[in-house]
Amino acid sequence: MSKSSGRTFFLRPQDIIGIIVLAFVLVVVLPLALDNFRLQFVGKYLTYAFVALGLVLCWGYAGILSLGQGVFFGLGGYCMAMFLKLEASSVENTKIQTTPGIPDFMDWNQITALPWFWEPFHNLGFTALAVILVPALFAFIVGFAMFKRRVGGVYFAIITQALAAIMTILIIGQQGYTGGINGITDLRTLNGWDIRTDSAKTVLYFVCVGLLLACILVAYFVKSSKLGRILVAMRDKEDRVRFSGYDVASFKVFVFCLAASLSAIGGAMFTLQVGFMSPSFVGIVPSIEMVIYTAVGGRLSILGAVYGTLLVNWAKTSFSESFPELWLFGLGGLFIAVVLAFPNGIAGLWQTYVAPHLGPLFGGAAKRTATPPAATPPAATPPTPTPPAAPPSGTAAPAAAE
Amino acid sequence: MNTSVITDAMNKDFVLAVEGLTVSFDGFKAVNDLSFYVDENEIRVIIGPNGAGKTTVLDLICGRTKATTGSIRFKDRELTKMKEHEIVRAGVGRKFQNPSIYEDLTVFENLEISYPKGRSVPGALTFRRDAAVKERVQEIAETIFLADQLDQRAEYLSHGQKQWLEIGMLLIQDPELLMLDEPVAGMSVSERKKTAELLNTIIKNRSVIVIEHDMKFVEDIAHKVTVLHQGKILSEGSMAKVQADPKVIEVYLGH
Amino acid sequence: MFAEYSLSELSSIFLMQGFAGLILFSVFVLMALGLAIIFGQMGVINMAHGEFMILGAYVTYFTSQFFLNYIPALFGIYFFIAMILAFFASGALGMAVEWLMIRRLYKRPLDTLLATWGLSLILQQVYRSVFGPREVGVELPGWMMGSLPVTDVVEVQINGLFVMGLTIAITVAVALLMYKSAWGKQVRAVVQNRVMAGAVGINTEKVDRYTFGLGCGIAGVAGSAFTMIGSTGPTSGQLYIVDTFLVVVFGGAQSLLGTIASAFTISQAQSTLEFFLSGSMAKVLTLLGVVIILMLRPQGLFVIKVRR
Amino acid sequence: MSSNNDNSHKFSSTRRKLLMGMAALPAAPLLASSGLFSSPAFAQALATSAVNTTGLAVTDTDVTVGILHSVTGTMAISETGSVQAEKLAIDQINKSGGVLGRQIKYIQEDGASDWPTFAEKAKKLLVNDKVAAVFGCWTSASRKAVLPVFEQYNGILYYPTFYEGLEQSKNVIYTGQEATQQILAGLDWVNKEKGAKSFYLIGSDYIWPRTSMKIARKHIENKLGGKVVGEEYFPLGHTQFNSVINKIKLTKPDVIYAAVVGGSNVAFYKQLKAAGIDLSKQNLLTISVTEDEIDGIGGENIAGAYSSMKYFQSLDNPNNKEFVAEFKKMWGDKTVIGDVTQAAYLGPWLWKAAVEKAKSFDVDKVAEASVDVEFAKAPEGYVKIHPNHHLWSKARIGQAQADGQFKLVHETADLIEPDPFPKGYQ
Repeated sequence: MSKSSGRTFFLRPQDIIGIIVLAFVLVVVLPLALDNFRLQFVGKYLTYAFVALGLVLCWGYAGILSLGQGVFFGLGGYCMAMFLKLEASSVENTKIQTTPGIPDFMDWNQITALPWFWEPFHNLGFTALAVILVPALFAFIVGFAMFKRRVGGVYFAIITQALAAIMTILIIGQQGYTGGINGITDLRTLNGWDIRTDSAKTVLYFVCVGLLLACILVAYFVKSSKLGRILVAMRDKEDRVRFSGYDVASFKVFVFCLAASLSAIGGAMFTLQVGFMSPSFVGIVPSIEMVIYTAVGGRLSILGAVYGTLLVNWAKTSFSESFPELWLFGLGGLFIAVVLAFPNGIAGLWQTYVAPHLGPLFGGAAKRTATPPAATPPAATPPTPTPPAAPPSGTAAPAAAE
Repeated sequence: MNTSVITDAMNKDFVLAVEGLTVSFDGFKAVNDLSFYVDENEIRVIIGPNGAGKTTVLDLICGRTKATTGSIRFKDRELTKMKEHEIVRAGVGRKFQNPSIYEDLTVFENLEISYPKGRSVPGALTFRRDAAVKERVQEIAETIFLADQLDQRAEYLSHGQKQWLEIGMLLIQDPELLMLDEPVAGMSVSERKKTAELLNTIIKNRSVIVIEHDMKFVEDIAHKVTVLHQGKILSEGSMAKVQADPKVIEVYLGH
Repeated sequence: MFAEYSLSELSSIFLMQGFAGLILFSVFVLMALGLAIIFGQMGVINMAHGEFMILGAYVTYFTSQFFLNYIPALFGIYFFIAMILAFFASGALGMAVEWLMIRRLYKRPLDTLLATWGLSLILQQVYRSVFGPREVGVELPGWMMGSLPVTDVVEVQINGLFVMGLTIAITVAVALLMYKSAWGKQVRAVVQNRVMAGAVGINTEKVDRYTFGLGCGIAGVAGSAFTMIGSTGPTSGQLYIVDTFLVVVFGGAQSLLGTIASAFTISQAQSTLEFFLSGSMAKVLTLLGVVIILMLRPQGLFVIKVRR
Repeated sequence: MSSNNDNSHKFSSTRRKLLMGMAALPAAPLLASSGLFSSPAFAQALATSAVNTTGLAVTDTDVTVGILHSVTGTMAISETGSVQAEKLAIDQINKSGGVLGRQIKYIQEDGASDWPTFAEKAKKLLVNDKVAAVFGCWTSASRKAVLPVFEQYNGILYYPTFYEGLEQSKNVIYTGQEATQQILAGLDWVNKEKGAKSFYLIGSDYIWPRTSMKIARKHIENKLGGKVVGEEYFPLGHTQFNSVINKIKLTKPDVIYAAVVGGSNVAFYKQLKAAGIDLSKQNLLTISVTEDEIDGIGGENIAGAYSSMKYFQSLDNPNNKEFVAEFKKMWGDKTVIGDVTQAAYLGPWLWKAAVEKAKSFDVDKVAEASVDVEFAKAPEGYVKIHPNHHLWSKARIGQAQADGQFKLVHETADLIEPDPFPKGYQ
């Protein structure tokens, strides 16, 4: 009874250590070790980590694989871009246009008045809310329609993929309202603060880290709440959960919306740090790539998602600087390797090979070894054949990397 | 059974009233115009050859399968119109034929999830593992002989223990109607004995529907037995009466 | 929009438009057939389906080059040989992929999706490194280009007829194979109960490998046929993937008939919408329609057994 | 930024891909005969501290530039030619003595057909590698993505593609045509020569075709008194054109005016041909097909169509003959050269001219000196940079031949002034 009775706070000791280590790496180590230029890259990568975080909850815990997370990343990014674009399109900045005061791409498309749905984005508060709520609302509509009718697994993946395709075509096709394939570019200031300077980018990096840590805490809270256990239970035996009196669909809708909002926050931070937003994030390819960040980090590990994102992107950048032709081989190989050989990603490797040696150092790890021997899965066994790929270590797995 | 004999007034005395229930899959009537009634605190055993529609009846009651026609009334509430989780919340518990537990979670967590609180999304987020929860889990764990295994991941339990765990998950909900689908199937002799003992303690103060093949076991627990054959009731009554029924003998023993 | 045209013009146009819809239908069936076998029968989500098609297209290109350079006299018939080669090339690659990768993933359908996506990236880069980043132009025998004039306005595309004929031939062949041959029975047995199938002496591993190979081989033939109407380049396979999956899923995945019906519905919708609306909006509306129908009526369309 | 001038030394020893052109070979005949820019003697006199006051990667012996194109992803199809042309130009410049006596080294980065990657790589080239100039980008979207980077870190970009206009930056030299340069002369020609009055506009659905069609429509309706009988856009990558072909048959336009790109292009022409539309009878004028595209479409499928460009590989002038020969020598006999490839080739040469005019590598000075810089040896003929940083150039109409080449059928008498913000066309 020792463990089950000792949980009053939602973070276990090893979680706290993991978060502190991550915070230390992001706040102290990386800013000191990297020059400003590389640090800005890290800031950009971290925005993808928000998506990966959402996928851990949605895919890893609840077993819902969405191939349309780019849509939410994009929606969040576009909301932020609309605000910034309006600020950049003041009447004096745009006086050479036929209609001054509206974004340049609208003017090129013979639009003479700001469309109604752009109007509220003059307001930063509304924009911040929209970043979180618009994607969540969209996810709610999609999720509600599909989960209520028990569409799941492969079908959900394919339909979300189709949604990503539709969204891309729409954004590109409605260029008068969206900036088309070029996206919304040339963003300059946030409430008068120039976001293009190096000092601003540094500040934004730390804001991004702060938000990410906050979102990690939210993810931990959800994961360690009863809801987190219900998600795992649902992935395993959906019917049993239903016949324990739970409305399974509403839990799925919740976690899908949460993942959407997390992605959208990432998208908004991306727009702020990189200075533009374009439909190339919304499509199928980026959406699937974001899944691989999660898979590499460990689909069940919240902190693993962050490390996985950083690792893949770092590899992508350095690989493509040296051997651009080989990068696709690397990325493709990564997909296959992570599925065939390391279904639990970095977190799984950590747990199998590193954590056992750290046992005495961590209170939590030591406690785990105190569980009956039968509870410790044999090291490095292939995953049990329970779809969708429930790993042998299950909920215990994330503990290690964290 | 002739449904017209039963009046609405009489319904109130029954915990469960199934009337004129029919379900067809692509024209095949798995359950055909079925009617039966379960009293308060009654233990009803449904027997019948394979394919008689036993499991389908349970599926219909708990909402897993939707009836084509007919009604299922539980304490005067129409179940055919309700969703699965609403039926559970109304007080109907169901154990599946194969042990259906959460292998990735510990025994404690398995029972905790079944604890009938925090069943909505916000409820689950704010659910706290307070003393009452722990006490109740401990109590149930002792009943199902798993008090020592609370921190064990469920996938490492034996088959019999998994069956007990699932029964425990139902008990913690304290349902008024408990439906068990072959609770002793695949068990060793000693496990079977222990299970019979378990069932005898848990069937108090609730109605129970059990599907079982093991006649010895049925004889031990049944108040009343319903024999299903080809989706219809072949015979109903006490074990002795059913065993004497020539129709039953014919179905079971052949011509 | 039709006020200014004469009745005969209009009827001709509608005739041709119907024909265009039929071509699109054939194209969809060809695209989806291989995937329907792999996805419907095996539960594997093959995201590299487009790359298997493009392999067929490259095989066709090299066959045409070979005939042009060495036996120009027989250039007129090279296409048939190319299609057979394409079938075997893509099929062999498919069997190799099944052996190396897919067979370890049958119990994890979502993971096949990720692994085959990785495979598609690798194949794209292989094509780019080996065949060059530019598109290649596949030269067709003269008789396959152009059209047969029926009336002054109505003309029937020869390659359209060819694609239709090919589609019918392959569909019939697949149907016979799956529903009439002993091998087809084995495949269906494995799909329904692989343990039992194994117990009665069916070599399930071999059945899996050949089924996957067959699906990929058909993709190769489709790719070969599409050199008549589309582009051949390292990334051309990506152009087809979303449409293909939607056709298969919309059809209910398991039955061949479902795939054909769904291809018919989607192609007719798209072709009609394209005629009345602009191309982009037609595409959006078609996709959206399919998605909404899938959301509203999954139970009717999702009669499928994924292998468990 | 934490990086400083030392970077230029640090990276040059570590860069894996840094390639140096062959320096000591005799100058190419093209340059020996020109004598225009090859004046190494005076360059030697200029100290590095004098020609490089902003910490660019310039040493006493060499100068580093960046090449930023997609070598992977869907755009690699189109951008390969540009990379080849830029490398050829750099090679030739090095053989002729370099720029201000310095050999050009290049760092090539892959934009991977992904706009954010372009921005990331542009930043790396400017901030990390301190390159003196960047030759790169192909699509408008990639240019839009890198533009803020170039403006912020004050780099200079030579952009080769014909594009929609509506842009002008101190930090970009546009060596391709803006929309009016490409479109108007072509429409005038087809109106005059073929008596075309009705046009069917069809394009891929993104900003360049839409802006181009907008300009075309205004010109057709307001200047030529013609009429547009249909206007259609298809998603990028669309492969089914039978319905629109039927519409074309129904409306019987004098001219099909096409701006379809990428994989769609191939499908469009193959299906046109299959539908029995004979391009020797039906006029088709395109602004999106160069020799590169014909490679994928197949010459026999597009023979007869007209293309409105500023350069064709078949141009009959001495500059071009030398250029084509050199290009094929470097990249193989089978390579074809399209309009954009030629425009990309101009980039390094125009940069060299501007640097030598400014006697400095400083971006501000180069940008300023670029105005009115001319390049008489351009394969397309004489070109000159306009104060708006676009090129004065001619417009030409070529007719596609079955062998994949174009036959020149018309060229404007004078250079056309670039006008990225055309009045009356917005």
